[in-house]
Amino acid sequence: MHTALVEGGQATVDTAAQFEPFFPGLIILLPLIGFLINGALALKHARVSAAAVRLGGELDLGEGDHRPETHTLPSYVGPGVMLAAFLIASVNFIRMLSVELHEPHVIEYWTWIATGTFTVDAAIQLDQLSILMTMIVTGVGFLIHVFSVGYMSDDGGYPRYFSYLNLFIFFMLVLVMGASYPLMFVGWEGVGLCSYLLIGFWFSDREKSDAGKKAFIVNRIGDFGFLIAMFLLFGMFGTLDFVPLFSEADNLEYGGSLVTAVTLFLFLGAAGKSAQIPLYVWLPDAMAGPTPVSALIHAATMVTAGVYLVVRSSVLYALSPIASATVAGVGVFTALFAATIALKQNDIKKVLAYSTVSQLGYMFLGVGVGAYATGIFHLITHAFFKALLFLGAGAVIHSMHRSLHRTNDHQDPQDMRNMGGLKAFMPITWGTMWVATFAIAGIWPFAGFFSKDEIIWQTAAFGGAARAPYPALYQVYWVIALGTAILTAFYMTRMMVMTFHGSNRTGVEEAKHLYEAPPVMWLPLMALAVLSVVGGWINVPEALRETFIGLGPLTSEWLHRWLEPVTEQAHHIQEFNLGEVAEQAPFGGGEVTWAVISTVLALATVLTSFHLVIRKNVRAAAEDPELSGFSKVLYHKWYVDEVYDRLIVQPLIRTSRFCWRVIDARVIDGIVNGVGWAARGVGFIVSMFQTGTVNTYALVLTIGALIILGVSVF
Amino acid sequence: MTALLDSIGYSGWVLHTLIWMPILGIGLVLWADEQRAKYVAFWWSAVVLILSLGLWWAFDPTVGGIQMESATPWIKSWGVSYALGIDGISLFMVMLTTFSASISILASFNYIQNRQRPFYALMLMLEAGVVGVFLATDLFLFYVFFELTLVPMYFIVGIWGGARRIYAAIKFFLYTALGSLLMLVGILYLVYRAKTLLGAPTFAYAELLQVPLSGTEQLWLFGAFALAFSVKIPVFPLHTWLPDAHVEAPTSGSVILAAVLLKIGTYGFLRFLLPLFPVAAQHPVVVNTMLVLAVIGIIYTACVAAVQSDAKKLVAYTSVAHMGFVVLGIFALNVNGLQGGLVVMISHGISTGALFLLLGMLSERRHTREIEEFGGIARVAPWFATAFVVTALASIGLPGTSGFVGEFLVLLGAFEDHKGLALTATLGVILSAYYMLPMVQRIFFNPLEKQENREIRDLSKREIVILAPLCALMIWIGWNPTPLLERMEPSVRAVIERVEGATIEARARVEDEVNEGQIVDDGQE
Amino acid sequence: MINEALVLSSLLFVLGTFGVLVRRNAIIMFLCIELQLNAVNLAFIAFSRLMGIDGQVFVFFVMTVAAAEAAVGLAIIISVFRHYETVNVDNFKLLRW
Amino acid sequence: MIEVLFYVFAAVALGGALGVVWAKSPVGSLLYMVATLASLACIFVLLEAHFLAAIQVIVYAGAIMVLFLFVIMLLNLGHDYQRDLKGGAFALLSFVIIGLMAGILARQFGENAITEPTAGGRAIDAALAEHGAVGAIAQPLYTTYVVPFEITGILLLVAIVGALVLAKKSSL
Repeated sequence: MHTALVEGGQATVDTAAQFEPFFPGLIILLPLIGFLINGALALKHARVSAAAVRLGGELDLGEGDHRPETHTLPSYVGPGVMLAAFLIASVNFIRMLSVELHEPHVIEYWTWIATGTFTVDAAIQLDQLSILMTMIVTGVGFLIHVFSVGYMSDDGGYPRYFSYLNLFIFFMLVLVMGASYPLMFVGWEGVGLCSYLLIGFWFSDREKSDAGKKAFIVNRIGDFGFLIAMFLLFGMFGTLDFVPLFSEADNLEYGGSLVTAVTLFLFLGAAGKSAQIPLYVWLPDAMAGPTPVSALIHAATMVTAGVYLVVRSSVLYALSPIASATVAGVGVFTALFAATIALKQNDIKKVLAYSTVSQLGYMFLGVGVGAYATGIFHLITHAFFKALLFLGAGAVIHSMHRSLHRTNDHQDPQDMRNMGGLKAFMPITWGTMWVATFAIAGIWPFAGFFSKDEIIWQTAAFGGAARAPYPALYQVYWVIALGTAILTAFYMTRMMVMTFHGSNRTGVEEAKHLYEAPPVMWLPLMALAVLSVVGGWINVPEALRETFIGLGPLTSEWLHRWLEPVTEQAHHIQEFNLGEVAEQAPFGGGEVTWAVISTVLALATVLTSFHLVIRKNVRAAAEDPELSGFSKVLYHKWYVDEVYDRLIVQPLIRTSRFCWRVIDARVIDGIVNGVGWAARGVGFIVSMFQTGTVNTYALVLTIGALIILGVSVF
Repeated sequence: MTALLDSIGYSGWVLHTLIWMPILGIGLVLWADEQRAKYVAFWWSAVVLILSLGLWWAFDPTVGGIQMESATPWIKSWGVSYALGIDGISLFMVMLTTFSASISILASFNYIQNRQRPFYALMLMLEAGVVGVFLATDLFLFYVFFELTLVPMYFIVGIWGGARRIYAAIKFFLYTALGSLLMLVGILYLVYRAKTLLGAPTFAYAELLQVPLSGTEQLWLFGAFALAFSVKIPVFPLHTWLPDAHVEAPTSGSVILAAVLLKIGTYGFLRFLLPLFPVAAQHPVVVNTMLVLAVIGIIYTACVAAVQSDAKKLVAYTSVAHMGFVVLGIFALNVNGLQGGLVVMISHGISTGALFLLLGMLSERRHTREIEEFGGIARVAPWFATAFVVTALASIGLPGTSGFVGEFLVLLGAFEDHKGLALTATLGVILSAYYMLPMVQRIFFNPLEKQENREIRDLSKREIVILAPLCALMIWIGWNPTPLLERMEPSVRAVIERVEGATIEARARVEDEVNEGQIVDDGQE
Repeated sequence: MINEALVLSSLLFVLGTFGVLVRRNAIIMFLCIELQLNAVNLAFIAFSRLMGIDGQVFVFFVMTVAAAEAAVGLAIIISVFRHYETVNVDNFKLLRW
Repeated sequence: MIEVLFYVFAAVALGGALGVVWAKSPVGSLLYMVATLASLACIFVLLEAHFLAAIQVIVYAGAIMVLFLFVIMLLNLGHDYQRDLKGGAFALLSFVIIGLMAGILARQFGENAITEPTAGGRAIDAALAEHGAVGAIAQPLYTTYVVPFEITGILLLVAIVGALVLAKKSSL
């Protein structure tokens, strides 16, 4: 299974022990096994339920122990493999902690594709970045699997759900552990596939099915960029394996057009997967999937793959100031744009979706200003608090759904205007979600504060670097990022207030059926809440070290130091070409100053908006008047979907129809059939000579003979 | 395994057996009674398939040239011989043929209800013909088999087809025959040149390779051959026979058509066009014409496919797009492109074949192919839906399936010298999702509204037996294509070396001639 | 004299041809064909003065074939006549589809 | 002397040929044809093809023409005096064509006068001297051309059967 590193380093006097991986292949293999088992169960179950559907009904699942094994086994298999994978990943992580690993540890399993000139192995790469991502994916994944056991328990497609979820984890692990771009691409498209399947999990609903399709197609636009980038890279380096590729990247010219093209195309891929402008449109629609899916795929893991891609390719991005500025710019504008839309959404999941888009924008801003570790830092904290928010929302929706279902009410269980005052019914959910809200708003000492603040600070610092490429641009970015932080605090508070505070708007009868989620659901919430608090402490900025009592010195800049082997090459390039980053923000003030300013601002916003929203008389969805003016534009998401439909989708369909009905059917087939008709026409004319009279034939024959005679004589 | 095969002298007789066994089977099928004919045909073709599987081990992957050669004089005065041989290019085509022949015969059990004996006899004849095309190393023999494949296909479409079967059959026949006649003229010219050089006419492939041709001659001959093969592939704009033929053909006809008949065209490019006319094949005008047509084919047919209302027609159009990738790979003229092209050929054979099978099963149940008629079928036929989704994903080239490996290599190869075109072709990746997913959604997802759809049965055991190996192959090739790639590499390399071996001097000569206005490009007429 | 015989042969042949072209009576057309054959025979014999006895052997064959042809051709005419009650070729356009 | 005889017979042959084309009644045509054949037989003699001359008279004039006559009588066409010549543009075109043909052929054969004796003529004379009229033609016929000869025999057999089948009243 694992081939140890063979370079004879053990015997040397160097104290740095060799890193010995602990069955790393199992981390990937376990979810696959889970997928196979759950998949088999799902197929088995599907036949049974299909028979019921054919008879015109639905399959009755029964309750508790009476349920068939297809509905009990996945509860153990699904989370079980995740826990095992997480534990193995942890062992590897701990082993890596104890050694100094400078080079990625690559384990080859088999030759995947090998032609004469191009070879890529099925190989995994263990380094600080991939092991960290693996930990997040399996850890958060495990929690969400556990949550799903409760959330999906009454669903007919229970085993199918877990098989998809396991398959997703498998592909996600391939994505983060793959040792080459093509292998990463396998995971990249694989997670897209699972996302497609899970968004359209309830495929009998046309809208949900559409949403899945949209996600897949938009993702494919991004994948197009990824593919082109790979082709360009292969042209430049002759290999697509990370280790040799990055070690040769040093020889590239700084700011070269080729490297800029590569990085921009890669970013197109990243924008597709991570829902950045202009390809973000699929993510809000993706909320059609089950809520734990939104938490796992569309918040914590898959959508952050773009950030991972940029960090993985940090060497290339560092070489291209244009691409980096683009990444940062797209990121920060997406952050602002999505935040504005989130202000006016009423669907609890839509708010979270746009908030995710916005936070992803922050991450791209971070990696765009060369703060690769910081981008990953925000990725991690975001995974914690956003997963928590989604799961909390899931708990709310679960409760709402059950209540509405039992009272035969056909209102939308996800519309916040129908909620209100849920704090009384769901205290644990309420509490944990507030933790997450503080975290996302960036309030000290919650996780989000450290990561988000550092991104904003790094933007300022990068713009102020000695030879920064576009200093003014970065100052604009910095201001927008600060402003968006305030918007974030506002819309999150609005969401919390509309959901949990104020008067209850569900209706009297419905309110009787509102309960707190079962332990299998709130335990993951608690775990994530803890992580949302302490998650930020792994990377306390140097400047805040002293202010952070106790733990500060211990964990100061830990993540930066941990990721140093991965990012140092990029940092060297950056420092060499741009010089030292600034110590002061554009309007003066150091890191500490602005950290204080931003946390105070965030806290103030939370408090103000809490009071603003709670006083506002929110009405239930059915009675809510139509919006007008700018609010309507925001509510309708700036009409971007409509614009895309008009400018891209409809013209494409029209062109396609034109190609088919005119070019294919008229022009080409017209020519083909025309040739046929011409042949018939000629035949008709010639047939006139076929009089049937022997003499005529004889005459023609004689003329022929005469011609031959004439030719042979003269 | 190799030792076992050696002990029975496998490589000595297998190639002949693969051609003559099906022909023998024709007699058996016609002799059997009407109800048993299908079983006879299936088991007979299964035996052929098993015999062909031995090639996997008997084939020597280190040899680039043609192996297991044998030649018997046939018409001595013309230099025609019955000569067979196999190399890394034809190996997989032969196996694909025997495989898809068995599968499609098995898939016809319910579909073909009347005149069963002649149907299965024609299927076996088709199998023999296609295997012959891939194995012949004599141009005369090749041409005979090439034309022989037309006849059974013509009847299969024309007799057991749908409503417009006559139109489709004749269109198919005329399109192909027209192209192949020009090729015959080309072959005869080549033989004539061989006669002036060697003193005696010869149709042997190896000897024709030695005939030195001027640049002008090569371009003309290239045009004649390319037209014949381009119709077969089909290359845009010669593709309009394909949707009609596919839509009207019975399921098994579509499967064979997609899986192997189209491959004859690209195989012809690899086997004859590039090695015989290397100077013409790398003439920039020729290369660019073919590449541009391939890219147009990819983009254009993908768009056209997306707006089809008939599911079978949709898949037929996607065939054109996939074959565009193959042509793109071939005219990338490097190892990656050619190998990718071959993998796309295999993968397309499997996945599109499977799509046609599935659609056939669907229309057997519902007696319609209109996409709008379906909806929500995944609920009543979950296994069916699973098989379809897996196949569709392989067809659009999702990584981890066979489609990806081929398309990736093709594009990688094409990108080396033709960045703009390859970039445009990569758009096909997006478009493939644009045509395939809506179809999957409209058939299998969405609400289950129609009562007829509610009564659709899930896969039967026989259907599972048909589909399981196909799905397994798609995924296996997707994750481990190396055994395939390493077997084809030496042969592909030989083709490349042959093309590049045509000296720069010769290339310059052609360019001079073109500049003097003596010839015009005729890569496509 | 060989030249003269050849010229005579040409004239006879041409006359035979003319007969085939313009007569409508099937039997006479047939007769004209015999005339053409005879013209050819004459040419053969004339050439045999140049080339040797083989020409005469050929004439022998031509005569045999002519006899066979006459037999079959006349039989056809008889069966056609039975059907159409005429031997005028304008009245039976069998060659037209 | 021989020249004169040749021209006389040639004139008769041509006249007969014209008669074949022009005669109204089939029987008339037939009789003109017999005249042509007979004079051609004489010309054969002049060209030293004695055996063929004999056969011409016996087989052609004797057998085949009688067969024609039988058929004419059988079909009762003997009194059919209607003109069956095609007229108008068709006849004119035919005339032009055969005129051209005659011109080309006559010109071709007329030039390069050949004077006897030639090699072929000497060989025939020698063969005639050695084997006699019949033997001269029998010699090659049964040696060099024995296979075509046999095939001709089969052809005749087939013709007999064919003629029987075709002419029989009821179909088989």
